[in-house]
Amino acid sequence: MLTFIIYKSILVLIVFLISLGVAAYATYGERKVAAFMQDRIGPDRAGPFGIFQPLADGLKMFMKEEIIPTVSNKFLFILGPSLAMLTALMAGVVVPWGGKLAIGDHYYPLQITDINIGILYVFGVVSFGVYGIMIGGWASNNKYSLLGALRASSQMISYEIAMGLAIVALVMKTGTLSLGEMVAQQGTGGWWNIVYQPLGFLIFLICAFAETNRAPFDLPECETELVGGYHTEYSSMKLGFYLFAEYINIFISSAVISTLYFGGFNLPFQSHIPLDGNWLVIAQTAFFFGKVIFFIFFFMWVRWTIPRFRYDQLMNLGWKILIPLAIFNILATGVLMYALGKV
Amino acid sequence: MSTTAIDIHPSYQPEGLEGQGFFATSLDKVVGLARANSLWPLPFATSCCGIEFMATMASHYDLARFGSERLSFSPRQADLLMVMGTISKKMGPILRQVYEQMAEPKWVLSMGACASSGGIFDTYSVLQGIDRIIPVDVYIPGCPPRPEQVLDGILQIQKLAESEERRRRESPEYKALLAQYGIE
Amino acid sequence: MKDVIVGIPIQWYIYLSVALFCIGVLGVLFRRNAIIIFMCVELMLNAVNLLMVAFSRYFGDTSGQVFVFFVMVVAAAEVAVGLAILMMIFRNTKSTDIDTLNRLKW
Amino acid sequence: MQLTNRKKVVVKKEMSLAEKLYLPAITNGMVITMKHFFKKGATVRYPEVKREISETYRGQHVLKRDEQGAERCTACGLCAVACPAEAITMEAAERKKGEETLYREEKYAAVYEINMLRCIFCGLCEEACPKEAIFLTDRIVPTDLKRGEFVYGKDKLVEDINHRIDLSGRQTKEVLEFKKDKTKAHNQTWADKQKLLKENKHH
Amino acid sequence: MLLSQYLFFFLSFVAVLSALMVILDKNPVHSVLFLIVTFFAIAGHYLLLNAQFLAVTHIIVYAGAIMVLFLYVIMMLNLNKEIEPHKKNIPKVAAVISAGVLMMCLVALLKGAEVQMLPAARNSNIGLVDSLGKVLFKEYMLPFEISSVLFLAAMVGAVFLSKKEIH
Amino acid sequence: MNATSSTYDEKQYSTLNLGPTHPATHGIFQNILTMDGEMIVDSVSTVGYIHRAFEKLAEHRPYNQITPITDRLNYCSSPINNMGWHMTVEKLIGAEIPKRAQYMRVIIMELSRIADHIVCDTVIAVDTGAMTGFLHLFQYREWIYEIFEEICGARLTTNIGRIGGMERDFSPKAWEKLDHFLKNFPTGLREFQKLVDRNRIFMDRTINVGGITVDMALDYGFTGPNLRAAGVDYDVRVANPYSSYEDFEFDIPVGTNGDTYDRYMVRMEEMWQSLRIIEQAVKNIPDGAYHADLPEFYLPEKQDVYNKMEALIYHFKIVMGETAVPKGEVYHSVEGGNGELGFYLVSDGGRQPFRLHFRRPCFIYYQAYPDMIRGGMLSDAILTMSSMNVIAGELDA
Amino acid sequence: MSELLEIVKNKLQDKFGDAVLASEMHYDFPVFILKKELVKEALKFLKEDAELNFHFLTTMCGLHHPENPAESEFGLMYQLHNMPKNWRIRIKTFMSRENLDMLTVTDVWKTAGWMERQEFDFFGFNFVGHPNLKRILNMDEMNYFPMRKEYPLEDMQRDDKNDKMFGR
Repeated sequence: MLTFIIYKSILVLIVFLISLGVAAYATYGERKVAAFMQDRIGPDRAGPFGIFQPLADGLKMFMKEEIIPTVSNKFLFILGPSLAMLTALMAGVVVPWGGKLAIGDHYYPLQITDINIGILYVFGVVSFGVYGIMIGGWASNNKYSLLGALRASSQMISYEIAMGLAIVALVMKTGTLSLGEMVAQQGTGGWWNIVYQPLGFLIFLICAFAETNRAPFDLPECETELVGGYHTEYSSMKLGFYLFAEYINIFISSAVISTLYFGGFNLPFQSHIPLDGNWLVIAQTAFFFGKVIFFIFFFMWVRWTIPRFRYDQLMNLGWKILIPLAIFNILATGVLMYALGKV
Repeated sequence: MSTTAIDIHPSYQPEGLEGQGFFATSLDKVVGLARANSLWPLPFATSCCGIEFMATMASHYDLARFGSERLSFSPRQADLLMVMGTISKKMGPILRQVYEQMAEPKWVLSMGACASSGGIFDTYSVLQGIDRIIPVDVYIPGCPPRPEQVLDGILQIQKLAESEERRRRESPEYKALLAQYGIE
Repeated sequence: MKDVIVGIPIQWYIYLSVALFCIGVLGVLFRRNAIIIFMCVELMLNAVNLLMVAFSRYFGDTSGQVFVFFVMVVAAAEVAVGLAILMMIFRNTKSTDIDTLNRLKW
Repeated sequence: MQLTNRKKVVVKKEMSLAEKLYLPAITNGMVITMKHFFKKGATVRYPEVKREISETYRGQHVLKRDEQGAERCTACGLCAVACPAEAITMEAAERKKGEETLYREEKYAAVYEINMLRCIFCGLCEEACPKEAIFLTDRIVPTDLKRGEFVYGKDKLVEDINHRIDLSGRQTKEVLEFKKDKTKAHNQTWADKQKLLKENKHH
Repeated sequence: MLLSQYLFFFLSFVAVLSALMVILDKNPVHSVLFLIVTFFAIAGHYLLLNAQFLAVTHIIVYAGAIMVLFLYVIMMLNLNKEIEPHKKNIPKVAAVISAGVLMMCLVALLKGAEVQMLPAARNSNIGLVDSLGKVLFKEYMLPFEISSVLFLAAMVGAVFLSKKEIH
Repeated sequence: MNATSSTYDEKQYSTLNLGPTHPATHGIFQNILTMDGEMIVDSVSTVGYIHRAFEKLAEHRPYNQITPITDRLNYCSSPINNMGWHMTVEKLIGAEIPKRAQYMRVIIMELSRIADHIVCDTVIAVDTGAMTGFLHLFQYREWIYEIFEEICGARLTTNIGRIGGMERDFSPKAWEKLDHFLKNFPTGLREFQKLVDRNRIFMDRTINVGGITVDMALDYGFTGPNLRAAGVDYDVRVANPYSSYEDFEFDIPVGTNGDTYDRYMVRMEEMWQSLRIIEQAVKNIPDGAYHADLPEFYLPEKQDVYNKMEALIYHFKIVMGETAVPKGEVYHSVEGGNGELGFYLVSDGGRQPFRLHFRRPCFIYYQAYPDMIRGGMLSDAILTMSSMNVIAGELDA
Repeated sequence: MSELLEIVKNKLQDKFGDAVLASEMHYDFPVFILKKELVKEALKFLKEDAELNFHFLTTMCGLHHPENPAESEFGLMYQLHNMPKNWRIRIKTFMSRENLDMLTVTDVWKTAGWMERQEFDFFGFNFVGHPNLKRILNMDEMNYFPMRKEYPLEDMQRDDKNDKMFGR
């Protein structure tokens, strides 16, 4: 029991630190990616190639004066970013980061917990994530913040539906809600889910962009319209929490996308690779992170390419295109499964 | 982090000698470095200099290299107020309000002749230099300055930020400076 | 974790639900802000839900949980319509005070 | 309203099916950004590497000396008059005996100040100068911390005798040709003039 | 005491306290937040009762959607303490008395009730997705489908209500 | 149009203060929007935040010192303003400018038109959220700066040309850089268009946003690309040709209903047309003098100043501003980056203009803004603003 | 262009009699000086007349001539444009310092709205009937009209200039 608790605590701590680290370096990555796409260099003066840039940003924000506007509700003002950070970090619990590591006689799975409704848990946490933005935007007592908060909430609620429907089709195919089982299926049962659910993947991906408030769905914070959106009034580390939460969300979304549709930690042609035991587990984890990093890059790539939607167009896309498509996807999946005799 | 406050003014402290003092100064240095490399500018661009600032942001000069490409249009999040272009008397109070809204530590960069002194616009409607309403740290001459000069200015601000003690903003000298401008 | 309910008699759940339900009732009577009243109704629904889940668990009958599921459906639908009505009322009366509603006309 | 026959409607607002689907355009855009990702950037790493500045660039002023090192400025005040920003102030003084190697003409500027914060670097002073004394150069004016530091006096403006500034790039071929001609009065320095005077006396 | 009992008391305490705060706090936004806390506590109870699916659905539906709607409306109408209508004391006292009486009645009624756990309860898997799903899509197929009609009606109604009249 | 927020019910509508330090207004003007949710019910504009008293200043400066002031009107395309002013004075004094100088002017003006439109079009893209294209195209603007720097010595506020011609001939380096630009710019522009033009998100954002009818546009005094976007092919370069524009072949791009997409596309096409004009000018530029023979107004060559008494006197006279300017009033307009940029000059024969009034296209058409955004959303308002290309220097003068 | 002068002059004289005080060519512009009271009528006529059709108000501006006799110290200039025919004319009118009232033309051209506000701001012309005659460029608190010749250009607060140098 004790080893179990220690092992789980260590795993939680590692996942927590990795989330923070990846998020921090995602900010650096974002700046570099943007710079390269724009024929620039990006940060290169803080340390070699500017790799200390995130540390500098973090320390600076940490040491900056805290301003809580006098008119705002102090408790809610602080609660907002905390909630954003909390919900961002929570979803990482059910993601399988790798196979089972053998130390001595024991096997230690690299997943904090594999609850049998894992995907629903992720979904629940995501649906809760909107509160951080809403409360922060409301407590700022600023019109721009409020507009950002309202936009964020309606956007996230709308896209959750399509996201859920996309997952339904996937669940129909896999027959399980557990992320661990889904990964296992993809490892042994041949193809990755992307092959069976290309449309579902596309819908899920688009919704993931919307849920993380990334371009082209970055309306809640778009600079040219709402100054900073919901975080306009925030300074110092509370702002840092919001910015961080966004990148953690990207990280977790990438991890979930890889898990659901790209075989999780499975290597392609795994059975032909002459690796076994812990080495295989390590290779798998590394490969999983490779996938995750690719998706983080993809998020940035899209952001620095295309313009953003307008509020009503975003709603149109969500309700009039994605939801019908997702329903169609469910139908098609059902029909195909029936026709192929899989039911 | 050092826990005990140093009674005398930090500038009297011999630099990095022993114990607490050493620790404090090296923390100062680290913080200074961090601040210097992460100056988020608030571009208060009103006219021609704003276009040159765009050029500074753009690929050829790339302000991002100095860690300053994240423009924060919200004064709360900015470290560096870049005043670019003519500030008329009508605009003055707004500029001042923006300055007051900024969180410490904050620096002000006055870019170009108009912002620094009024330039050719020695007219009834133009403020003859923003240093009449807010304290300015670095002036950049030119009308508009070349991007090189803007980068020089940023580098100078970085030097200021690096060498600044953490407690400077609480020091009576700093308060007196702000009081001169009637800012609390 | 399987025998988690062993130490908890079902009476406890009943009393808890009763307490929550009565708080809901109190809120409905106590407050005049229509939105808060609405929220209290949700609280009452939840008290009942809790009881149903408890019963379903203690009697080993799934139907109770299915009912909870339906209650959630009804609650969601109710909130959508109810809030829309509230919005309309607010647009017209500039108030969420239920006492302005007793005229049924404005 | 048709005013000319050169009218050309350039806008096409109907979208083709492919365009309606969002994805082709997005993919297209992503291909373009990816191309730039692997392209060499245009950035000049400024403090270390300096971008080439044109010889005609209008940067910091210089008060030229002639070949012998005498100041060319004669404090005529034309530059101050020509300055739209009114940034130039000067005080004239009479040259005393023995200062002939310092000042080229009988009058010189005892004080010559340019307020660099006022200056708009329009180059009108350079054009106005009849003595080729003031020039704008391709050096850029450094930034500074105090407003007072920007009033550049003669210490900063007058060319250092040991580090002459080459301005031939700013001058037209005709002027450069002309300056080689020592018989022209303007091109004679004080020393030349003395020599000529002596020669004349001898004759 | 067993761990489960500790959990029960903790969750119940949180639920009741925050439910009380819902009705006592003057600021509607605070009320909403307290209600969310209540719902989380109830979701905890569901987990305790091994109704995992319902617990997560509860969070998704209540905390993730319904309460967001409440918060959205409150933010949009810009309600805060000042707008809260003032109420006289007599109705308040009356409200407390009547609610107290109701509670007393219910407690008195249920006090004597004897409830026994049935043997089927040993099967703790009834709250899991597959068993629930089987019941839902076999015995309760028709109500399930009809509930979708209810949803549709509600949606149409909400849209119709909130749509402004076109002048 | 002039209703303030108080006339509306406080509860139903909220007011949003857009500016003067809002990122989309670039810190220069204020719009107080009355909003119903995200819909704009009404808007009131306040301008004058960088009013610099150009017209008064011009009454206190000699003619040749006004050129640097005009630089700061529409600072995205200073050379056009400079040229417009020079031509106004030349019209007043009746000067005949050599063909070569005129062609040089055309090249410079069209280059600065491209520079101006690059700023406007990329800023539209930035305001829709596409930042990358802005930085791609800005590199070409940097090349234009290099050309200007080679010609006159400054990048942005050029003070280029003199009354009577150009201050110096194009250097070989300038020609080289111009060639380089002409060769490479089409690729870059095409790439930007590929990135943005037909992207449905961009089209949805801009089509039928902030549209204006022809009648309204004329009523509000629109000129330039904004009027052409509405469908009127009015172009000062064609209607009243100046500086030999009649020698060049180019089309006048027009839009259909004056919305944001039209304005964007018209500017895009104008860049292509400008390229066409520059290519023709470079090909056909005649040899000859780069300035008119105007001893009373054009500064003599330096060597003459040293050598010839007459030149020295003229030099002093010109610098001191004591030249004999004829009395009279003259209006001259050029096609600026934003439309008809007019100079109404009243001379009393003195050192300075007696009265100089600038017809500033931005100032005149910006008042249509509340009408254009009414009924749209906040995002539309911002795009409309950036596509109108409101330049503060020109707006407030 | 001088035929344009004749055409417009004849039309105006037919319609308004002796309202046209003077007409002449200034460079390529026919310029008409009209009686102040009839300016608005004339402008409206010029816009609405089918043949003249001066549908576009290019610009307008105020003038201050301190050297003129008192009754014509201040002036206003309107510049009209007929795009299809490419005709441009200028209308001027003069008035005294005491009576700077002028009928607004905002109901004829919307574009006059801000132009008139600007001239009010600069010179103090009172455009009767203007929907929102407020200062536009300067601060509302300003208590003089800066473009009048008697007021100085400079800001008196500056301290880094030497007045001796610039003839002040």
